[in-house]
Amino acid sequence: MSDGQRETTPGAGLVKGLATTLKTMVTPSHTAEYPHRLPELPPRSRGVIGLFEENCTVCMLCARECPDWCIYIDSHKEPVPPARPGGRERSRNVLDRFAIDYALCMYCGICIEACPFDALFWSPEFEYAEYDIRDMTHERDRLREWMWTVPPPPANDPGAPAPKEVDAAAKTAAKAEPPRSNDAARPQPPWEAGDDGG
Amino acid sequence: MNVAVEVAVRVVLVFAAFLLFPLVVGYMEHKAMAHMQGRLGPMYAGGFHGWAQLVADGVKFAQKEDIVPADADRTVFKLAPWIALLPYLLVLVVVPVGPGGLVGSDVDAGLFYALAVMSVGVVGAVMAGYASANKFALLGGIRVAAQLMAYELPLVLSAVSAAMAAGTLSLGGIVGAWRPWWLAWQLLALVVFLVAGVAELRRPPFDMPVADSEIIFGPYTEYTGLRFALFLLAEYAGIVVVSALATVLFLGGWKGPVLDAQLGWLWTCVKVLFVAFVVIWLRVSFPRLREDQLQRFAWMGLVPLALAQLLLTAIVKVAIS
Amino acid sequence: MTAVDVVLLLLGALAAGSGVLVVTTRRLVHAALWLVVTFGALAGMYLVMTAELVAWVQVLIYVGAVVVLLLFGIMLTRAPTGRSDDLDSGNRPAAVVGGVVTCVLLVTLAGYGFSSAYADLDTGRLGTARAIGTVLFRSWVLPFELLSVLLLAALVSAIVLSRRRES
Amino acid sequence: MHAYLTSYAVVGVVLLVGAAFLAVALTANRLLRPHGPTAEKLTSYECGVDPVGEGWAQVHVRYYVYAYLYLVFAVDVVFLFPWATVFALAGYGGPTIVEMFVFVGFLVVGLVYAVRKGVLAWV
Repeated sequence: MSDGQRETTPGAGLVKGLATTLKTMVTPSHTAEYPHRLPELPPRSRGVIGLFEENCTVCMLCARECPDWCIYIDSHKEPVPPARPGGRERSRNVLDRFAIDYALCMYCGICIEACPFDALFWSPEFEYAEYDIRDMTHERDRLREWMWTVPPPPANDPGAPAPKEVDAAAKTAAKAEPPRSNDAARPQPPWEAGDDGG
Repeated sequence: MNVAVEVAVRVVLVFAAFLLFPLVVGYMEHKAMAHMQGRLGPMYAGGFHGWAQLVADGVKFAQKEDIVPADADRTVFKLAPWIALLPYLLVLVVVPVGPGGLVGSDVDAGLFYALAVMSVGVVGAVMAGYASANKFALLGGIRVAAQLMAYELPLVLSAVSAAMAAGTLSLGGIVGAWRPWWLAWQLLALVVFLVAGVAELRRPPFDMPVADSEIIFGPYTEYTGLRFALFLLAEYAGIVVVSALATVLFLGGWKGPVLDAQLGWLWTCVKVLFVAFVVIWLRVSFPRLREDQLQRFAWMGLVPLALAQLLLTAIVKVAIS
Repeated sequence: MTAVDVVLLLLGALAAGSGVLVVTTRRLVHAALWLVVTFGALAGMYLVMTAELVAWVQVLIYVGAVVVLLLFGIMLTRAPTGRSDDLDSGNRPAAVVGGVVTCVLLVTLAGYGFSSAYADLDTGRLGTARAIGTVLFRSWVLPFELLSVLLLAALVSAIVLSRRRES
Repeated sequence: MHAYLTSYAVVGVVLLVGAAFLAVALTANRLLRPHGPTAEKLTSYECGVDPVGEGWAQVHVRYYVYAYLYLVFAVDVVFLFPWATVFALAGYGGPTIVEMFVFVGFLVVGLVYAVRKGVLAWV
C-alpha cells in the first residue's frame, strides 16, 4: 500500500467519491435497451452455428472434438451404384440426424474449426430462447435454416494471392472434366446466391 | 365549524404529502442511483421513464401473502410497522411549507416536538427485531437501537444550535429568523445534522442494522407483503422528514431568491428534494461503516463537533444581540 | 366537564391500565412495551395540561431512551422470551397493599402541598420552553448545575460497574 | 390556551387519520392477499439453514453502556432547549452561557472519562 499518496487532506477521498458518482450520473448510461433496441454486434459474432449439410460427410470430427459433447450425429451407410458399368459398388454415409444442444453448447467454435469440409458456420443470430430446455436442441432442419443468416466471408486483402482452393478449382476446371452429377444439384451457399443473409 | 373545515383541509394536505413525497423520493432514488451506476433504472411502468414503478411495487406488495413466523410474538410483530411509520407522519404535521401559516399545525415547541416524536421510531424497529423470533432480526433490532441512541445526540445538539440562533423552538419562527449568512455560521451544524440524520434513517453508509451481507435484512427479515411495504414507506418518509427538518433549520425553509410570499412552498419543496438527493447521493458513493466505526464516529467525531458549534453559536449570538 | 377533561381522564385511565399490565404481564419484553404506552399516555396528560416541554421530554427521554435501556437490560440476561411463570413472585397481595398505600400517600401529599398552587391556563402559558427557561436560569441555577454533577456521578459509576477488569 | 389546544388537536387528528389509514389498508389487504401457510414458510428465515435454538441473543454489556451514556446526555440536552430560547434575551447574556457550558462541561468530563476508560472502543 503506497501510504505516501493516501489522503493528503481529511475528507478528500469522500469528496472524490461524490464527484465520481455525480460525473457518472450526468454521463449517458451504458444500459442497452435490448428488446426495443437491438444491439450492434460485430458482424462475425458467435450467435448460433448453422449446418450446411450438403458439405457434411458424417466424419464425426466435430462431435468428437466438442468439449461438452453437445453434437449428436446419426447416420447410415448407403450403397452407391458403380460410377461406370462393371465398376465396384461403393458406399457412402448418409446423414440421418445432426443436432446441437445449445443448452450445453459453450460457443467455443471448435466444431467449426475442426470441420474439414466447411459444413459448419457461425451466424450472428442469437434470439432463440425457449421456454422448454428440450427445445434448445436444434435439429438438422433448424440448423439448416440458420445457414441463410450466415454473413459472407470477409473479402481478401487487395493484392493477396488467391486462396489455394480457388487455384485447385481453376486447375480442375482447366482439365475440363465433366462435373459430377450431384455437384450440380447442390444448393449454393447464400453468399454465392447474392443473398447477404440476416 | 369554520375551524373544523380548516383542520380537515390541513390534515388532508399533510396526509397527501405524507403519501406523495416518499414516492417521489423513492422514484428519485431509483433513477439517480441507477444513473450514478451507469444504468437507466425503471423504464417501463407507467410509460414515461418508469414513473409508476413504485405504484406498481405497491400493488405487488398488496397482493403478497402475509407471513407471521410460527415462533413470532404475533401481536407485537403485527404492531411494529405502525410504530415505525406513524411518528414520521406526526413530524410532518409541524413542518412549515410556506409563510403565513402554511403548515399542518404551528406547534410552539415544534423543533423539540419533532425530535421527540422521531425518537419513538426506535421502539418500532426493536419490536420488529424482538417479535420475529429470529436471531438476525434481534441482532438488527439491537443495532438499530444502539445506532439511534448514538446518533440522536449529535442530531439534537445540532438542532439546538439552530434553535439558539433563532431564539425560538417554533419551526416557523426559526425560518422567519433565518438569514442567508447563517449558512456559513451554522455550516458545521448542518453537516452534523445531515450525517446524524442519515444515520438515524439507517441508510447507507450507516446501514449496519440492515446489512444484508451480515444479518439478512435486520429487523425486517421476517416481514412480507404490505407490512414490509410499510417499513419501506417509513424509510422514505424518514428521508422526507429529515430533509424537511434540515431545510427548515439550516437552509431557510421557504426563503428563496424571489417571491417568498407567493412561491415559498415551491422553494421548500425544491430544497427538501435537493437534500433528499444528497441523502441518496451519499448512499451511492460510500461503503458501509463497521459497527465499531459507527459508534466511534458518533461519540468521538460528531458529538465534539456539535458541541463546538454550540459554543460558536452562543458566542456569535450574544455578540450580535 | 369539557372535552379537555374527558381527554385527560381517558389518558389517565390508559396510563393506569397499561401500568397495571406492566406488572402483571407474563412476558418480560411485553412489560417494557406496555411501559411505552404508560409513558405515552403520561406525555399526553402533560400535553393536555399545557406542559408542552415536559410532555416531549417525557417522550424523548422515557420512550426514546429509558425503554430502550430497559430492553438492553433485559437482553443482557438469558431471559425467556415466551410466557414465563417465573415472573410471578407470588406476593400479589403485598404488592396491592403497597400500591394502594403509595397512591393514597402521594395523592394526600400532592393535595396538601399544591392545594394553594394555582395556575391560570387561560391567560398565561407556563409550560413553554421560554417560560421554563426563564424560571430555570433566573431562580434555579444552582440546582441546575448540581444536576450535572449528579449526572456525571451516574455516568462514572455506570462505567465503573460495567468494566469487569477494573475490579 | 385555545390556539395551543387547537395546534395539538390537529396533531391528534392526524394521528387518528394515520392509524385509520393503516387499519383500512391492512384490512383491505386481508381480502386481496393469498393465504397458504406451510411449515417451511412459518420457520424463521436464517439463510436457508434450519434455525437452532431460540431467537434470542444475549447482548454484550457495551450496548447497555452506550444506551446509558445516551440517556445521561439526553437528560443534559433537554435543558439546552429552554436555555436556547432565553440565553440571548436582555438580562441573560454572558453569565447564562457560562452556566450552560459549566453544565455541559461536567458531562464532557464524563465523556472524556468514558473514552479514557476504553468504554467507547468497541473491541
